[in-house]
Amino acid sequence: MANTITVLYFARLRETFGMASENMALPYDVASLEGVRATLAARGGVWAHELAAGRAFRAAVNQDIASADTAVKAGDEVAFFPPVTGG
Amino acid sequence: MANTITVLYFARLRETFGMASENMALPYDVASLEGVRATLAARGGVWAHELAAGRAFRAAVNQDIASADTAVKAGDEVAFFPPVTGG
Amino acid sequence: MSVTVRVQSEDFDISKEIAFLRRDNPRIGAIASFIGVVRDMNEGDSVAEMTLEHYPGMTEKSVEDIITQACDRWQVMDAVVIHRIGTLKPLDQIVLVVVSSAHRGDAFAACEFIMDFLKTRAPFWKKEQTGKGARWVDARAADDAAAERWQR
Amino acid sequence: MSVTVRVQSEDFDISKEIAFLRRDNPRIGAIASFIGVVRDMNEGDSVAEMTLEHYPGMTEKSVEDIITQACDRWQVMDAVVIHRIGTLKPLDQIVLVVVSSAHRGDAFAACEFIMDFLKTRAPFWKKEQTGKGARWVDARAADDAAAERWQR
Repeated sequence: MANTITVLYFARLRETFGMASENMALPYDVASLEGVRATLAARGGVWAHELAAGRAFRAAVNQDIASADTAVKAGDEVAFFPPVTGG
Repeated sequence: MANTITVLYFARLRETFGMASENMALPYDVASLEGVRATLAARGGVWAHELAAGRAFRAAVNQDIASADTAVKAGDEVAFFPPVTGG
Repeated sequence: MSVTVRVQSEDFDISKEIAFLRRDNPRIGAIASFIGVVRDMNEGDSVAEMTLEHYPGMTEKSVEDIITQACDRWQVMDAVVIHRIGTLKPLDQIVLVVVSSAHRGDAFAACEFIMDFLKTRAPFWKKEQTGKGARWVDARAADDAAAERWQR
Repeated sequence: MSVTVRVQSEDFDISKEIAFLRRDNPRIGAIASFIGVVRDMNEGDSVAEMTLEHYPGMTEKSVEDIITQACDRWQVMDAVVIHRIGTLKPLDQIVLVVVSSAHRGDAFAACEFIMDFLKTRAPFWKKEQTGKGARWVDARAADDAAAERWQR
Protein backbone atom coordinates (compact mmCIF):
# COMPACT_ATOMS: atom_id res chain seq x y z
CA MET A 1 0.00 0.00 0.00
CA ALA A 2 2.89 2.34 0.73
CA ASN A 3 3.35 3.05 -2.94
CA THR A 4 -0.28 3.12 -4.07
CA ILE A 5 -3.07 5.61 -4.45
CA THR A 6 -6.81 4.99 -4.34
CA VAL A 7 -8.59 6.05 -7.53
CA LEU A 8 -12.37 6.52 -7.52
CA TYR A 9 -14.72 6.84 -10.50
CA PHE A 10 -18.23 8.24 -10.41
CA ALA A 11 -21.36 8.40 -12.53
CA ARG A 12 -20.78 7.93 -16.26
CA LEU A 13 -17.05 7.23 -15.76
CA ARG A 14 -17.80 4.54 -13.16
CA GLU A 15 -20.16 2.84 -15.63
CA THR A 16 -17.86 3.20 -18.64
CA PHE A 17 -14.79 1.90 -16.81
CA GLY A 18 -16.84 -0.81 -15.10
CA MET A 19 -15.33 0.00 -11.72
CA ALA A 20 -16.00 2.31 -8.81
CA SER A 21 -12.49 2.27 -7.35
CA GLU A 22 -9.08 0.71 -7.61
CA ASN A 23 -5.76 0.75 -5.85
CA MET A 24 -3.18 1.87 -8.33
CA ALA A 25 0.59 1.62 -7.99
CA LEU A 26 1.98 5.13 -8.32
CA PRO A 27 4.71 5.11 -11.02
CA TYR A 28 7.99 6.50 -9.64
CA ASP A 29 7.91 9.46 -12.07
CA VAL A 30 4.30 10.50 -11.34
CA ALA A 31 3.81 13.32 -8.81
CA SER A 32 0.81 15.22 -10.18
CA LEU A 33 -2.78 14.70 -11.20
CA GLU A 34 -1.72 15.04 -14.84
CA GLY A 35 0.65 12.11 -14.34
CA VAL A 36 -2.14 9.96 -12.91
CA ARG A 37 -4.45 10.90 -15.81
CA ALA A 38 -1.77 10.07 -18.41
CA THR A 39 -1.03 6.73 -16.71
CA LEU A 40 -4.72 5.76 -16.83
CA ALA A 41 -5.22 7.05 -20.39
CA ALA A 42 -2.25 4.91 -21.48
CA ARG A 43 -4.44 1.85 -20.82
CA GLY A 44 -6.10 2.67 -24.15
CA GLY A 45 -9.73 1.99 -25.11
CA VAL A 46 -12.34 3.72 -22.97
CA TRP A 47 -9.57 4.96 -20.67
CA ALA A 48 -7.80 6.79 -23.48
CA HIS A 49 -11.13 8.10 -24.75
CA GLU A 50 -12.70 9.34 -21.51
CA LEU A 51 -9.51 10.71 -19.99
CA ALA A 52 -8.16 12.41 -23.12
CA ALA A 53 -6.71 15.77 -22.15
CA GLY A 54 -9.46 17.74 -23.87
CA ARG A 55 -12.42 15.83 -22.40
CA ALA A 56 -14.83 17.47 -19.97
CA PHE A 57 -14.05 15.41 -16.90
CA ARG A 58 -13.29 16.73 -13.44
CA ALA A 59 -10.93 15.41 -10.79
CA ALA A 60 -10.35 15.71 -7.06
CA VAL A 61 -7.35 14.91 -4.89
CA ASN A 62 -8.16 14.03 -1.29
CA GLN A 63 -11.72 15.28 -1.85
CA ASP A 64 -10.75 18.74 -3.06
CA ILE A 65 -11.36 19.78 -6.66
CA ALA A 66 -7.96 19.53 -8.36
CA SER A 67 -6.26 20.69 -11.53
CA ALA A 68 -3.63 19.08 -13.75
CA ASP A 69 -0.72 20.35 -11.66
CA THR A 70 -2.15 19.34 -8.27
CA ALA A 71 0.44 17.20 -6.42
CA VAL A 72 -0.31 13.50 -5.91
CA LYS A 73 1.64 11.27 -3.55
CA ALA A 74 1.35 7.73 -2.25
CA GLY A 75 -1.70 7.24 -0.02
CA ASP A 76 -3.75 9.96 -1.71
CA GLU A 77 -7.36 9.55 -2.79
CA VAL A 78 -7.81 10.63 -6.41
CA ALA A 79 -11.21 10.78 -8.10
CA PHE A 80 -12.31 11.25 -11.71
CA PHE A 81 -15.90 12.18 -12.57
CA PRO A 82 -18.07 14.07 -15.06
CA PRO A 83 -19.06 17.72 -14.43
CA VAL A 84 -21.50 17.69 -11.51
CA THR A 85 -25.27 17.84 -12.04
CA GLY A 86 -26.85 17.84 -8.57
CA GLY A 87 -29.10 20.37 -6.94
CA MET B 1 -72.06 63.07 -1.04
CA ALA B 2 -72.05 64.03 -4.70
CA ASN B 3 -69.48 66.74 -4.08
CA THR B 4 -67.31 65.04 -1.47
CA ILE B 5 -64.24 62.83 -1.32
CA THR B 6 -63.29 60.34 1.37
CA VAL B 7 -59.91 61.09 2.94
CA LEU B 8 -58.11 58.39 4.94
CA TYR B 9 -55.14 58.79 7.29
CA PHE B 10 -52.86 56.02 8.43
CA ALA B 11 -50.22 55.31 11.07
CA ARG B 12 -48.48 58.42 12.46
CA LEU B 13 -50.73 60.77 10.46
CA ARG B 14 -53.88 59.07 11.79
CA GLU B 15 -52.60 59.55 15.34
CA THR B 16 -51.41 63.12 14.82
CA PHE B 17 -54.64 64.24 13.14
CA GLY B 18 -56.75 62.28 15.63
CA MET B 19 -58.86 60.79 12.87
CA ALA B 20 -58.80 57.77 10.57
CA SER B 21 -61.09 59.16 7.87
CA GLU B 22 -63.35 62.03 6.96
CA ASN B 23 -65.72 63.07 4.21
CA MET B 24 -64.42 66.30 2.80
CA ALA B 25 -66.26 68.69 0.51
CA LEU B 26 -64.20 69.05 -2.63
CA PRO B 27 -63.64 72.79 -3.27
CA TYR B 28 -64.81 73.76 -6.78
CA ASP B 29 -61.27 74.71 -7.84
CA VAL B 30 -59.59 71.51 -6.63
CA ALA B 31 -59.00 68.78 -9.22
CA SER B 32 -55.68 67.26 -8.18
CA LEU B 33 -54.01 65.63 -5.21
CA GLU B 34 -51.94 68.79 -4.74
CA GLY B 35 -55.20 70.74 -4.36
CA VAL B 36 -56.43 68.33 -1.69
CA ARG B 37 -53.13 68.55 0.16
CA ALA B 38 -53.17 72.37 0.08
CA THR B 39 -56.79 72.45 1.29
CA LEU B 40 -55.93 70.24 4.27
CA ALA B 41 -52.68 72.07 5.04
CA ALA B 42 -54.65 75.37 5.11
CA ARG B 43 -56.29 74.10 8.32
CA GLY B 44 -53.03 75.09 10.04
CA GLY B 45 -51.49 73.45 13.14
CA VAL B 46 -50.57 69.76 12.72
CA TRP B 47 -52.21 69.78 9.28
CA ALA B 48 -49.94 72.53 7.99
CA HIS B 49 -46.94 70.85 9.61
CA GLU B 50 -47.47 67.24 8.51
CA LEU B 51 -48.72 68.04 5.01
CA ALA B 52 -46.18 70.75 4.21
CA ALA B 53 -45.02 70.31 0.61
CA GLY B 54 -41.53 69.19 1.62
CA ARG B 55 -42.58 66.57 4.18
CA ALA B 56 -41.99 62.87 3.62
CA PHE B 57 -45.61 61.73 3.39
CA ARG B 58 -47.12 59.55 0.69
CA ALA B 59 -50.57 59.60 -0.85
CA ALA B 60 -52.89 57.35 -2.82
CA VAL B 61 -55.94 58.08 -4.94
CA ASN B 62 -58.42 55.22 -5.20
CA GLN B 63 -55.83 52.90 -3.66
CA ASP B 64 -53.09 53.61 -6.19
CA ILE B 65 -49.92 55.46 -5.17
CA ALA B 66 -50.39 59.02 -6.45
CA SER B 67 -48.31 62.12 -7.10
CA ALA B 68 -49.11 65.84 -6.76
CA ASP B 69 -50.64 66.07 -10.22
CA THR B 70 -52.86 62.98 -9.93
CA ALA B 71 -56.46 63.93 -10.74
CA VAL B 72 -59.02 63.90 -7.91
CA LYS B 73 -62.77 64.12 -8.48
CA ALA B 74 -65.90 63.82 -6.35
CA GLY B 75 -66.41 60.32 -4.98
CA ASP B 76 -62.70 59.47 -4.95
CA GLU B 77 -60.90 57.84 -2.03
CA VAL B 78 -57.77 59.80 -1.13
CA ALA B 79 -55.28 58.61 1.51
CA PHE B 80 -52.31 60.25 3.22
CA PHE B 81 -49.75 58.21 5.11
CA PRO B 82 -46.07 58.02 6.07
CA PRO B 83 -43.56 56.07 3.94
CA VAL B 84 -44.40 52.39 4.37
CA THR B 85 -42.49 50.14 6.79
CA GLY B 86 -44.00 46.67 6.46
CA GLY B 87 -42.38 43.41 5.46
CA MET C 1 -50.49 30.07 -12.61
CA SER C 2 -51.92 30.98 -9.22
CA VAL C 3 -51.41 34.12 -7.16
CA THR C 4 -52.41 34.21 -3.51
CA VAL C 5 -52.28 37.36 -1.38
CA ARG C 6 -53.44 37.22 2.21
CA VAL C 7 -53.39 39.82 4.98
CA GLN C 8 -54.14 38.15 8.28
CA SER C 9 -53.48 38.28 12.00
CA GLU C 10 -53.01 34.47 12.19
CA ASP C 11 -49.61 32.86 11.89
CA PHE C 12 -48.71 30.80 8.79
CA ASP C 13 -46.84 27.58 8.06
CA ILE C 14 -44.43 27.64 5.12
CA SER C 15 -44.74 23.89 4.46
CA LYS C 16 -48.52 24.13 4.10
CA GLU C 17 -48.27 27.16 1.83
CA ILE C 18 -45.70 25.45 -0.39
CA ALA C 19 -47.81 22.29 -0.59
CA PHE C 20 -50.81 24.41 -1.61
CA LEU C 21 -48.79 26.30 -4.21
CA ARG C 22 -47.30 23.14 -5.71
CA ARG C 23 -50.66 21.34 -6.09
CA ASP C 24 -48.77 18.41 -7.66
CA ASN C 25 -47.67 20.55 -10.62
CA PRO C 26 -44.76 18.56 -12.13
CA ARG C 27 -43.48 21.52 -14.12
CA ILE C 28 -42.22 23.28 -10.98
CA GLY C 29 -38.48 22.79 -10.55
CA ALA C 30 -37.64 25.59 -8.13
CA ILE C 31 -39.29 27.17 -5.10
CA ALA C 32 -37.70 30.26 -3.55
CA SER C 33 -39.12 31.63 -0.35
CA PHE C 34 -38.59 34.30 2.24
CA ILE C 35 -39.80 34.69 5.81
CA GLY C 36 -39.48 37.97 7.70
CA VAL C 37 -39.30 37.64 11.47
CA VAL C 38 -39.66 40.17 14.31
CA ARG C 39 -36.27 40.82 15.91
CA ASP C 40 -35.86 41.80 19.56
CA MET C 41 -33.71 44.82 18.66
CA ASN C 42 -34.16 47.69 16.19
CA GLU C 43 -32.04 50.82 15.80
CA GLY C 44 -30.17 49.80 18.94
CA ASP C 45 -33.24 49.55 21.20
CA SER C 46 -34.90 46.44 22.56
CA VAL C 47 -38.33 45.77 21.06
CA ALA C 48 -40.98 44.18 23.31
CA GLU C 49 -43.68 44.02 20.65
CA MET C 50 -44.92 45.77 17.54
CA THR C 51 -48.25 46.55 15.96
CA LEU C 52 -48.74 46.34 12.21
CA GLU C 53 -51.31 48.64 10.66
CA HIS C 54 -52.35 48.49 7.01
CA TYR C 55 -54.64 50.10 4.44
CA PRO C 56 -57.29 47.46 3.73
CA GLY C 57 -58.07 47.09 0.07
CA MET C 58 -55.02 48.98 -1.14
CA THR C 59 -52.75 46.43 0.51
CA GLU C 60 -54.07 43.50 -1.50
CA LYS C 61 -54.16 45.60 -4.67
CA SER C 62 -50.58 46.85 -4.31
CA VAL C 63 -49.21 43.39 -3.57
CA GLU C 64 -51.04 41.95 -6.58
CA ASP C 65 -49.53 44.76 -8.69
CA ILE C 66 -46.06 43.88 -7.39
CA ILE C 67 -46.58 40.20 -8.28
CA THR C 68 -47.85 41.14 -11.75
CA GLN C 69 -44.67 43.15 -12.32
CA ALA C 70 -42.58 40.17 -11.21
CA CYS C 71 -44.48 37.90 -13.62
CA ASP C 72 -43.77 40.35 -16.46
CA ARG C 73 -40.05 40.16 -15.77
CA TRP C 74 -39.47 36.52 -14.89
CA GLN C 75 -41.00 33.14 -15.61
CA VAL C 76 -43.09 32.71 -12.50
CA MET C 77 -45.35 29.70 -12.03
CA ASP C 78 -47.10 30.67 -8.79
CA ALA C 79 -46.69 33.21 -6.03
CA VAL C 80 -47.93 33.38 -2.45
CA VAL C 81 -47.62 36.48 -0.27
CA ILE C 82 -48.90 36.47 3.29
CA HIS C 83 -48.46 39.53 5.50
CA ARG C 84 -49.54 39.57 9.12
CA ILE C 85 -51.17 42.53 10.85
CA GLY C 86 -51.96 43.31 14.49
CA THR C 87 -49.69 42.82 17.46
CA LEU C 88 -46.53 40.75 16.99
CA LYS C 89 -43.66 39.88 19.33
CA PRO C 90 -40.00 39.07 18.72
CA LEU C 91 -39.64 35.66 17.01
CA ASP C 92 -43.09 35.99 15.40
CA GLN C 93 -43.25 35.57 11.62
CA ILE C 94 -44.34 38.79 9.83
CA VAL C 95 -44.28 38.04 6.13
CA LEU C 96 -43.98 35.11 3.75
CA VAL C 97 -43.18 35.24 0.05
CA VAL C 98 -43.02 32.01 -1.98
CA VAL C 99 -42.39 31.89 -5.72
CA SER C 100 -42.30 28.77 -7.89
CA SER C 101 -40.77 28.49 -11.32
CA ALA C 102 -39.30 25.94 -13.70
CA HIS C 103 -35.79 27.24 -12.94
CA ARG C 104 -34.12 28.66 -9.86
CA GLY C 105 -32.83 31.95 -11.31
CA ASP C 106 -36.37 33.14 -12.02
CA ALA C 107 -37.66 31.95 -8.64
CA PHE C 108 -34.89 33.71 -6.68
CA ALA C 109 -35.12 36.97 -8.63
CA ALA C 110 -38.92 37.21 -8.48
CA CYS C 111 -38.99 36.37 -4.77
CA GLU C 112 -36.42 39.04 -3.87
CA PHE C 113 -38.07 41.59 -6.19
CA ILE C 114 -41.45 41.03 -4.55
CA MET C 115 -39.94 41.45 -1.07
CA ASP C 116 -38.05 44.62 -2.04
CA PHE C 117 -41.17 46.20 -3.54
CA LEU C 118 -43.37 45.02 -0.71
CA LYS C 119 -41.04 46.84 1.71
CA THR C 120 -41.32 50.13 -0.23
CA ARG C 121 -44.77 50.06 -1.90
CA ALA C 122 -47.24 48.01 0.14
CA PRO C 123 -49.14 50.14 2.72
CA PHE C 124 -48.09 48.58 6.02
CA TRP C 125 -46.73 50.51 9.00
CA LYS C 126 -44.97 49.22 12.09
CA LYS C 127 -45.25 50.76 15.54
CA GLU C 128 -42.75 49.39 18.04
CA GLN C 129 -42.97 49.16 21.82
CA THR C 130 -39.39 49.68 22.98
CA GLY C 131 -37.67 50.26 26.31
CA LYS C 132 -37.93 53.98 25.46
CA GLY C 133 -41.68 53.88 24.73
CA ALA C 134 -43.78 53.45 21.60
CA ARG C 135 -42.57 54.74 18.22
CA TRP C 136 -43.48 54.47 14.57
CA VAL C 137 -40.69 52.79 12.62
CA ASP C 138 -39.05 55.10 10.10
CA ALA C 139 -38.71 54.02 6.49
CA ARG C 140 -35.17 52.87 5.76
CA ALA C 141 -33.05 54.35 2.98
CA ALA C 142 -31.61 50.85 2.48
CA ASP C 143 -35.08 49.59 1.53
CA ASP C 144 -35.53 52.31 -1.07
CA ALA C 145 -32.10 51.49 -2.47
CA ALA C 146 -32.98 47.78 -2.59
CA ALA C 147 -36.15 48.51 -4.60
CA GLU C 148 -34.41 50.98 -6.90
CA ARG C 149 -31.69 48.60 -8.04
CA TRP C 150 -34.36 46.66 -10.00
CA GLN C 151 -34.86 49.70 -12.23
CA ARG C 152 -31.33 49.60 -13.55
CA MET D 1 -23.91 30.40 14.10
CA SER D 2 -24.81 26.87 13.09
CA VAL D 3 -24.12 25.06 9.83
CA THR D 4 -25.92 21.83 8.99
CA VAL D 5 -25.12 19.72 5.92
CA ARG D 6 -26.98 16.47 5.35
CA VAL D 7 -26.92 14.00 2.48
CA GLN D 8 -29.82 11.58 2.85
CA SER D 9 -32.29 9.44 0.94
CA GLU D 10 -35.19 10.52 3.21
CA ASP D 11 -37.44 13.44 2.34
CA PHE D 12 -37.28 16.66 4.39
CA ASP D 13 -39.77 19.20 5.75
CA ILE D 14 -38.85 22.86 5.34
CA SER D 15 -40.89 23.98 8.37
CA LYS D 16 -39.04 21.59 10.66
CA GLU D 17 -35.66 22.62 9.28
CA ILE D 18 -36.46 26.32 9.71
CA ALA D 19 -37.69 25.75 13.28
CA PHE D 20 -34.45 23.91 14.04
CA LEU D 21 -32.32 26.65 12.48
CA ARG D 22 -34.16 29.44 14.31
CA ARG D 23 -33.86 27.82 17.75
CA ASP D 24 -35.63 30.88 19.22
CA ASN D 25 -32.77 33.18 18.20
CA PRO D 26 -34.33 36.68 18.35
CA ARG D 27 -31.55 38.25 16.26
CA ILE D 28 -32.78 36.53 13.10
CA GLY D 29 -34.86 38.90 10.96
CA ALA D 30 -34.74 37.16 7.60
CA ILE D 31 -34.88 33.56 6.37
CA ALA D 32 -34.32 32.86 2.68
CA SER D 33 -34.80 29.36 1.39
CA PHE D 34 -34.79 27.30 -1.74
CA ILE D 35 -36.24 23.92 -2.64
CA GLY D 36 -35.28 22.09 -5.81
CA VAL D 37 -37.91 19.69 -7.13
CA VAL D 38 -37.80 16.88 -9.74
CA ARG D 39 -39.68 17.94 -12.88
CA ASP D 40 -41.41 15.48 -15.19
CA MET D 41 -39.64 16.90 -18.25
CA ASN D 42 -35.98 17.63 -19.02
CA GLU D 43 -34.44 18.64 -22.33
CA GLY D 44 -37.81 17.97 -23.96
CA ASP D 45 -38.17 14.37 -22.77
CA SER D 46 -40.49 13.02 -20.10
CA VAL D 47 -38.68 11.85 -16.98
CA ALA D 48 -40.12 8.86 -15.09
CA GLU D 49 -37.53 8.86 -12.31
CA MET D 50 -33.95 9.74 -11.60
CA THR D 51 -31.12 8.39 -9.50
CA LEU D 52 -28.77 10.69 -7.64
CA GLU D 53 -25.23 9.48 -7.07
CA HIS D 54 -22.68 11.32 -4.94
CA TYR D 55 -19.11 11.14 -3.70
CA PRO D 56 -19.43 10.43 0.03
CA GLY D 57 -17.13 12.52 2.15
CA MET D 58 -16.26 14.98 -0.58
CA THR D 59 -19.93 16.01 -0.81
CA GLU D 60 -20.18 17.18 2.78
CA LYS D 61 -16.75 18.80 2.59
CA SER D 62 -17.51 20.71 -0.61
CA VAL D 63 -20.87 21.95 0.68
CA GLU D 64 -19.26 23.09 3.93
CA ASP D 65 -16.63 24.94 1.86
CA ILE D 66 -19.41 26.63 -0.14
CA ILE D 67 -21.16 27.74 3.06
CA THR D 68 -17.89 29.04 4.49
CA GLN D 69 -17.40 31.16 1.36
CA ALA D 70 -20.94 32.51 1.72
CA CYS D 71 -20.25 33.40 5.37
CA ASP D 72 -17.11 35.27 4.31
CA ARG D 73 -19.11 37.41 1.90
CA TRP D 74 -22.38 38.04 3.74
CA GLN D 75 -23.65 38.25 7.29
CA VAL D 76 -25.04 34.78 7.70
CA MET D 77 -26.52 33.62 10.98
CA ASP D 78 -27.18 29.95 10.16
CA ALA D 79 -27.29 27.73 7.11
CA VAL D 80 -28.89 24.36 6.40
CA VAL D 81 -28.22 22.36 3.24
CA ILE D 82 -29.94 19.02 2.68
CA HIS D 83 -29.37 17.08 -0.54
CA ARG D 84 -31.15 13.84 -1.27
CA ILE D 85 -29.58 10.83 -2.98
CA GLY D 86 -30.97 7.62 -4.41
CA THR D 87 -34.03 7.23 -6.59
CA LEU D 88 -36.41 10.19 -6.92
CA LYS D 89 -39.55 10.73 -8.96
CA PRO D 90 -41.17 13.86 -10.43
CA LEU D 91 -42.57 16.09 -7.64
CA ASP D 92 -39.99 14.77 -5.15
CA GLN D 93 -37.89 17.36 -3.33
CA ILE D 94 -34.16 17.09 -4.21
CA VAL D 95 -32.40 19.85 -2.32
CA LEU D 96 -33.06 22.38 0.43
CA VAL D 97 -31.00 25.46 1.25
CA VAL D 98 -32.02 27.72 4.15
CA VAL D 99 -30.05 30.78 5.27
CA SER D 100 -30.89 33.04 8.19
CA SER D 101 -29.56 36.54 8.73
CA ALA D 102 -30.43 39.79 10.48
CA HIS D 103 -31.38 41.36 7.13
CA ARG D 104 -32.97 40.05 3.96
CA GLY D 105 -30.31 41.17 1.45
CA ASP D 106 -27.68 38.96 3.07
CA ALA D 107 -30.07 36.02 3.40
CA PHE D 108 -31.15 36.15 -0.26
CA ALA D 109 -27.63 36.58 -1.64
CA ALA D 110 -26.08 33.83 0.49
CA CYS D 111 -28.91 31.39 -0.30
CA GLU D 112 -28.65 31.92 -4.06
CA PHE D 113 -24.83 31.82 -3.94
CA ILE D 114 -24.90 28.49 -2.08
CA MET D 115 -27.35 27.02 -4.62
CA ASP D 116 -25.31 28.24 -7.61
CA PHE D 117 -22.10 26.79 -6.21
CA LEU D 118 -23.79 23.59 -5.12
CA LYS D 119 -24.94 23.10 -8.73
CA THR D 120 -21.40 23.49 -10.09
CA ARG D 121 -19.07 22.29 -7.30
CA ALA D 122 -20.76 19.67 -5.14
CA PRO D 123 -20.16 16.11 -6.42
CA PHE D 124 -23.67 14.90 -7.25
CA TRP D 125 -24.72 13.33 -10.53
CA LYS D 126 -28.20 12.69 -11.89
CA LYS D 127 -29.18 9.76 -14.09
CA GLU D 128 -32.64 10.07 -15.62
CA GLN D 129 -35.03 7.36 -16.76
CA THR D 130 -36.79 8.88 -19.76
CA GLY D 131 -39.11 7.62 -22.47
CA LYS D 132 -35.93 7.17 -24.55
CA GLY D 133 -34.10 5.14 -21.91
CA ALA D 134 -31.62 5.97 -19.16
CA ARG D 135 -29.14 8.81 -19.52
CA TRP D 136 -26.73 10.79 -17.39
CA VAL D 137 -27.76 14.43 -17.19
CA ASP D 138 -25.28 16.78 -18.86
CA ALA D 139 -23.91 19.74 -16.94
CA ARG D 140 -25.63 22.95 -18.05
CA ALA D 141 -23.71 25.97 -19.31
CA ALA D 142 -26.35 28.11 -17.58
CA ASP D 143 -25.28 26.67 -14.22
CA ASP D 144 -21.62 27.52 -14.85
CA ALA D 145 -22.66 31.03 -15.85
CA ALA D 146 -24.78 31.36 -12.68
CA ALA D 147 -21.82 30.41 -10.51
CA GLU D 148 -19.38 32.61 -12.41
CA ARG D 149 -21.35 35.82 -12.01
CA TRP D 150 -20.46 35.81 -8.28
CA GLN D 151 -16.79 36.30 -9.21
CA ARG D 152 -17.44 39.66 -10.82
